[in-house]
Amino acid sequence: MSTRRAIDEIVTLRAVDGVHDLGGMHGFGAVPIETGEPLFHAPWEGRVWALLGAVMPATTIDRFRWTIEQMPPAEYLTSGYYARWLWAIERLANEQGLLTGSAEPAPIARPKPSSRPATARWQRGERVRVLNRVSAGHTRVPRYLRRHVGTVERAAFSWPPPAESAATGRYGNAEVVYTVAFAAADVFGPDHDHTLTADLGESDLEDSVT
Amino acid sequence: MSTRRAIDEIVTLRAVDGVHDLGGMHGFGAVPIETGEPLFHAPWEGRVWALLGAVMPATTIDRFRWTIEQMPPAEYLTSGYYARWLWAIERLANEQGLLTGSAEPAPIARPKPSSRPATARWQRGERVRVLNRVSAGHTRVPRYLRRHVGTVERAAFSWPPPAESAATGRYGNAEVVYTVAFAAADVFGPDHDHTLTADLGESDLEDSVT
Amino acid sequence: MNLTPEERVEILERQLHDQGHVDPDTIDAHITAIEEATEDGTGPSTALGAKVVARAWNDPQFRARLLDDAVAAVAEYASQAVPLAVLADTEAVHHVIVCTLCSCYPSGLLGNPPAWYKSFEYRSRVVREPRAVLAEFGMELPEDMALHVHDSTAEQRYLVLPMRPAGTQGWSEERLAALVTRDSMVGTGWPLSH
Amino acid sequence: MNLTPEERVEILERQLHDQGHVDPDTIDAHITAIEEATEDGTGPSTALGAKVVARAWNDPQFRARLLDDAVAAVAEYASQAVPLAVLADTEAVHHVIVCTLCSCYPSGLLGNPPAWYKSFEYRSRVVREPRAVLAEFGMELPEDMALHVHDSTAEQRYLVLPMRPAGTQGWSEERLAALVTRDSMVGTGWPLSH
Repeated sequence: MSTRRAIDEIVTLRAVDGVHDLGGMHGFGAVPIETGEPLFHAPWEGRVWALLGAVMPATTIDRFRWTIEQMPPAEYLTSGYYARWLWAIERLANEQGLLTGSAEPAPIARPKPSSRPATARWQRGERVRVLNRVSAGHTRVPRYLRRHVGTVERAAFSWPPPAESAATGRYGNAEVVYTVAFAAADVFGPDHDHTLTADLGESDLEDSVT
Repeated sequence: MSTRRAIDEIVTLRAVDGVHDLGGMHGFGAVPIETGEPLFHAPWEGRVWALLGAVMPATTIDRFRWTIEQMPPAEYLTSGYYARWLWAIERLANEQGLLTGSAEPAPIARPKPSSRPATARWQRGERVRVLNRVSAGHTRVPRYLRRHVGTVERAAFSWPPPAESAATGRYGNAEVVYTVAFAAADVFGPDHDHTLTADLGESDLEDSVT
Repeated sequence: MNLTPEERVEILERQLHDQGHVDPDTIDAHITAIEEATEDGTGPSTALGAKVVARAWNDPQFRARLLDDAVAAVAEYASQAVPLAVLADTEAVHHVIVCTLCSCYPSGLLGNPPAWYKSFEYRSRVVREPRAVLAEFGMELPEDMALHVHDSTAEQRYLVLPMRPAGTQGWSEERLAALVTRDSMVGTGWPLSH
Repeated sequence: MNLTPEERVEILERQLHDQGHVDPDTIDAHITAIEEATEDGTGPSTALGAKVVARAWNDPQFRARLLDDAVAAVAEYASQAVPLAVLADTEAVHHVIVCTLCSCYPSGLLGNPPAWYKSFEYRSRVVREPRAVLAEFGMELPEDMALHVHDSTAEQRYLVLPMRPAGTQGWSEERLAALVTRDSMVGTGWPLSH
């Protein structure tokens, strides 16, 4: 199956507006701040954490995230962090054939964190608009920033686009990722005075004409 | 307490981006189509339905909806329709003093469905943009249409704005409500060919300059 | 401490009764009344909606009034508490209704909505992938038929006026009404063919 | 049929073990190793992050390298699998980090994130009402201090470099490191005052 075909199939299955996209959502209460917090709250959490190592060699972190995002919304909101990991590890182990076969899938090649990109389409201070990429299958553009205009802070690094690596479980060609600043007043209304930044891939942005 | 003050307090409590705003959200499965469906699935559902009559005389439908929207997100997504009604009726009965006092709160005045508005700011065919009214306390602008440009189909009717009546439990002055059509391709991506319409108040719209 | 909804309704009803705000017999009577009205079409119900649709099929002047000012046109059948708009299907356009934010439904004409209409599944999906949702209802739209999805975001309710089935010339309103299903007035089904 | 997560992990681990993909002893060893590293700072942990911050407070050249290319600057402490950016607080700007879409955290430097960082409450609210959230952590920002909230939406992780507490001139890195709290490197707390 071609990469494009794989992405198309996943887009059909499920796209981007999931309940996991929590930024700016109302209805959640006080932050549960725990003092003297243990590393794991129960022994099984530690085992889930360790079992991630069984499925990660043959897939991407984006596919892991995307798999968690397939949880039914009510289940997502009623499951803890490691329960959500467990849900994804079960599915990744199954799709890699680990539950029924002893052959180890081949580890995939991974990108390395690089220095600043040598060339970039936008420079510091330029205005960019976030595209309405609503059919991306998996996206790292949070919904609260979609279609908003921000200012490039820097061309920060290069990395393979998450939509492709979520769809295929392999990393594709890197693109430039920009740190873009937004006025919270634009996004959440005039009574907000903070600045928001997000790291957004070149393919998620366009020139702003305003 | 002045109306403005009441709205401000509610805005502080909770605004508009709730999990109830489901349009376009992914992750929900096949529509549960039931044949030979009873009017109520359990006797208690019928009693909830009937008990709504105890709280509605002294409040607005918008405040009822807004109260349901205060449910914690996980509870909302794990509760059925009449369980969500029950949650709101309990709270409205309490705020109206019905649980601890025998005095009946005075019934409020209600708008009547009218004919087409005589005057309207926009006419059929004009392009309007949906405002990013993210601090409205309660809104009937679905999130998936926010900031999109649509075409006025008609100035449909006049009705008091829901933000105010949700905040105060009383109906304010009516405004013109427009039926606006949007291309699903704009909203949900180029592989969508249907048209979406929504009924949006004049205060939720602005001229589109595109 | 985690009470079931059933237990909570009991407590709520008892508290409201203790303060003199509700009378259990009146509650019972209300429930019985809506159950009967739903059954026999004496109140807002699918049968009432079907009567209005059948009349519009047979009576061009009523149809014109219904499309122009539905609240006034249906007043002789049931008075409406909120605005109402009737959407006429044609060979070129099919209409579907939804309420993504809660579950607004033309209950002033059709009675209480079915559970699927109030479901998270219908509310979330029909604005985004209406053809997939309609397929689940067994509907396949002709390729060249435009699809309009109406989100009931304000107080106006919508009723779909489906196309009159072929081969029903000369039929009485009563006979026609038997072809009008609830789903055909919401847009998730066609009328029965004769 | 509704298994607990605990039961499901057991089943999963048994299946993976049956096919030769995991060894329970290795799993045990991994868990013990991360617990020890967290405890004594031999691996990515709050202690390691504090060491980096303290060095930046005392060593202007290291600070400059850290802000310019954090991955290279911290390589002598821990090699990073993903990009890293360090955000320097000043009198004029305070930085806070979050990951609204999942729970990305500078774990290559700080170890596993605390539960609150992964909570729906923190993820949903801190981008919208950061001052209210910081108040829950006991932080009140000066009126004229700008607030920058960084959503870790891509693979780059963020670490906040807090301002050096007043009155710590001449302190050793070790002594300074004891003032650096986990929360001060995430932006939800200040360093301890001496």
